[in-house]
Amino acid sequence: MFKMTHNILRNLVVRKSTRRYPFEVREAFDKVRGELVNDIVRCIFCGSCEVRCPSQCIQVDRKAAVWNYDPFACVFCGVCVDICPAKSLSQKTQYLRSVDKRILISMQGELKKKSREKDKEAEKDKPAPVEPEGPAATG
Amino acid sequence: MRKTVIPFGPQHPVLPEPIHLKLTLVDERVVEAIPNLGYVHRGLERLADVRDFHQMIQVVERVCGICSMIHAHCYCMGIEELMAVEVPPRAQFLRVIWSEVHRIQSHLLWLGLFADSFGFESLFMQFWRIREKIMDISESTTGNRVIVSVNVIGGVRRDLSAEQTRWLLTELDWVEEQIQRLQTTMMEDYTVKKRTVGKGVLTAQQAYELGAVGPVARGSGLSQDTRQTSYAAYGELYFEPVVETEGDCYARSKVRFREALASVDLIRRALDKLPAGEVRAKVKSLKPPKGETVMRVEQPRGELLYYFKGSGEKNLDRLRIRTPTFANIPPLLAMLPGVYLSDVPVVTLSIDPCISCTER
Amino acid sequence: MTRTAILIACGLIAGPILGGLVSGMDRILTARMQSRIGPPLLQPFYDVAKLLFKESLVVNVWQVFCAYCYIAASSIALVLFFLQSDLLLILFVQAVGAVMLVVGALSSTSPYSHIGAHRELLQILSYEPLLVLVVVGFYLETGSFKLTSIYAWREPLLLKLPFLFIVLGYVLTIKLRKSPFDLSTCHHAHQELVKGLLTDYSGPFLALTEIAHWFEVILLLGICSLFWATNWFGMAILLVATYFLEVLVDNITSRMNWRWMLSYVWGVGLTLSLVNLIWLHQG
Amino acid sequence: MREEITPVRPADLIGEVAKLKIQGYRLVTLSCTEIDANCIDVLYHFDKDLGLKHLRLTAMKAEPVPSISPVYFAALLIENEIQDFFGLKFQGLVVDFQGMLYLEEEALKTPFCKFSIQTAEKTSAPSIAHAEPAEPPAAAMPGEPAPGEMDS
Repeated sequence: MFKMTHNILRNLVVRKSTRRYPFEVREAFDKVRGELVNDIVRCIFCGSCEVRCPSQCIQVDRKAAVWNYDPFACVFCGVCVDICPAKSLSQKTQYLRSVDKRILISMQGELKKKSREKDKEAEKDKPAPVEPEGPAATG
Repeated sequence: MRKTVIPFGPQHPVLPEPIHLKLTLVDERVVEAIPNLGYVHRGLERLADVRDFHQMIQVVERVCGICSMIHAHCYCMGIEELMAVEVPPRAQFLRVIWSEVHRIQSHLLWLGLFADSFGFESLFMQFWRIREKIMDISESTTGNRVIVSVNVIGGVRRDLSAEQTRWLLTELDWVEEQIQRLQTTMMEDYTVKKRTVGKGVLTAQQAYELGAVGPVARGSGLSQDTRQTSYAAYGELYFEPVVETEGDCYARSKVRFREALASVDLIRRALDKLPAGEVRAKVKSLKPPKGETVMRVEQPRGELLYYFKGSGEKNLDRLRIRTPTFANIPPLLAMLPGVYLSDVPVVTLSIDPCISCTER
Repeated sequence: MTRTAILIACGLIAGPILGGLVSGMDRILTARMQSRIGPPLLQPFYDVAKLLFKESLVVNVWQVFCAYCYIAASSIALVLFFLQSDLLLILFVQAVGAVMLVVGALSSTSPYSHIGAHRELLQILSYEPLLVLVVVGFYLETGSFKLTSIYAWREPLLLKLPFLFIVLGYVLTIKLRKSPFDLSTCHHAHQELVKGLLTDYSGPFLALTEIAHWFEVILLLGICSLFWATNWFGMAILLVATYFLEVLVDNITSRMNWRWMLSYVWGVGLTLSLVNLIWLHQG
Repeated sequence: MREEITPVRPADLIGEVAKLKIQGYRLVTLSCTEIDANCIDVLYHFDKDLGLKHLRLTAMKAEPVPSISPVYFAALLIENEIQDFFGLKFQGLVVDFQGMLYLEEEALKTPFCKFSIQTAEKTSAPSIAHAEPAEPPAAAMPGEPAPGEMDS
């Protein structure tokens, strides 16, 4: 009881452990698995991420070159980032902010040739990507 | 004599998880307790039919968030045995380090909830404050706070840099000092002793017969810890189970305190001995697992058992998960009759019930 | 006549406002002691406002009646205090409110509510005798039950009744529903009985019981203030120190059971009061 | 499996288990696997001084299996669970939840059987909710279970 009193009274003077969250955000660690982003210019639409994703939140349309992603079904395990052969997927260090509407991300890219060398050459020629991010909100 | 039937749970503020107990009381004293499961049953074992054996790692992590690392560890060990994959020693050590990090955070979480179960709110906040530091360790080294997702068949996905190791060691010193301080605060407190000593006594004989595992068994004097089987790197780290003999709620919380401190030591020794090299073995044969095996590891709550049966296809034939809480419910049923209603939360929490684990 | 009206209005307004502020301060102080930032000062008012605008779900008409009786009794007790009435009368009006709350809880069918009600009765049983003894102490010292004469007493009563002040501290801990005596119900509802006594009160009626609780808190702090009635400064210091100690005790103890409460509060409380009363009689 | 597995017949089961109990073994758990439309494989895992021992019982779906819960009380929940998930009936359970430990009364399928057992009794009289193994119909794949949500 007396030890606890000591503890409690010390807490009155030392710095608080909590923070006013939305206004005061802690600096993220460098290797945190946060929001998933796809650099659609580099994406080769191979579909590996779709196959390996444990929560099946990614759908890749190889013919139309569309990459669909449901961030609310995603579990942020980073498996897709690890296996992405084109290294187009990456994760930010910040978590997804809470929102009140469901978001579905659908990205339109361009099909590339199979060979990666040619792919890189083609990339240099190409100008800006077609619609880099198009979050479409649905109910 | 007035008989009252109290539906204790599944939605009850004192319970961290939805266990349902039907308590029959005679004048505030429990005479019978009947459990009912299924409230949070999610059918995760059955998911093995639709998720391949790689994807199942992420699924088994979600059996229990608090010990996700250890579930994935056990699962990977089983699959590695079936596929005959040799895990590099560095990965073995890293798995031990993260498992112990998880053990500390789970015990701190439990100690907080336990304090809350006898109405000691301020102590609860103190435990969770320390736990936050462990969550930081987890977040910075693995990438996630709770569901760490570092295991992969054949090793781990993250490595520890020298800088991270140094930082981890200083953080651990702080954690150890704080746990020690709170240990004396809690274990010597008059009101805490009044609420926990002699409550929910389980004798060693009962514990053994009813199949108690983990801190419940060790609090009753059984020296039984699956880490003694020297899986992963435990064989190379000097390890001894923590045992208390009283068998009451007080003894069980003492076991958890001492285990948390022992885990800090284990992490230090593992970091000290951490061998250099690869962290992820190249899985040579892409042939999916075939055959059957049983794998056991020690979770913070006790012994965890996985049974695997594969027929050489992408999906496992059968994956059975026996979580420690499932084994600890029969001892709980033996502890409850005779206690007062005011002690029911204390006794129930003393087995560290993880119901979403239990029901999978 | 106007003076009476003003005093009644004061009592009715001061009760909820001061009570809510004290409750807000309590929550901030508790949070700081637990190393948290805590809610804003006006949080209790937000809570009650939210409850008041909720849909009213009535389990039992009796319960509604009891909630109104409870708030009526506790507000009348505080108004009587402001009118400087008879202390014994105030105590009994307050006790009627407390009993009505129990009757309301018993009128529902929930086992949590019932067990909470039984525990609340045991709590009333343990603190009421002590409260009466404190009042008897005032009477022995000042020769009157009237608040006017107690407030007019020439020296601080604390010097003559130190043990009775400690006894009043026990009563305050029970009444404020603080650990180790938060048996029948407690603020954060983190106990085996969910919210115990108040389990079946909901929406606007729960808000009524909360406001009534604020009236009671102010009344008890008023009784505490009698111990240092000679100047405002001493009174303020005494009240702040008392409340700080209450919050401190809340944070350094766990919840006990009613058996311990009865034996401890009666054992220590009655002994302390008797010692003080005998000492007064001798002196 | 690394450890030896002793096959047992339903008639010898209780005797074998009782022998293990006398030797001081602790019941770890039971694992159940469906083999085909008629058979279910039940593994009994025991532990003594960190060594495992397994008993394998190959049970017919239609025939009840003797319950070991009178010997090991700890088997109570496990056997009830198997009764829910596989529809295998246990005889002599200490507390029989009648197939309602996990499942609700209206559940007609035993979720872990690929060769699903239709329960005629359950449909006609939902109060007797036990999944009595009737003759196995053609292989009926039950629907995909709900994806695992994150939970602690």
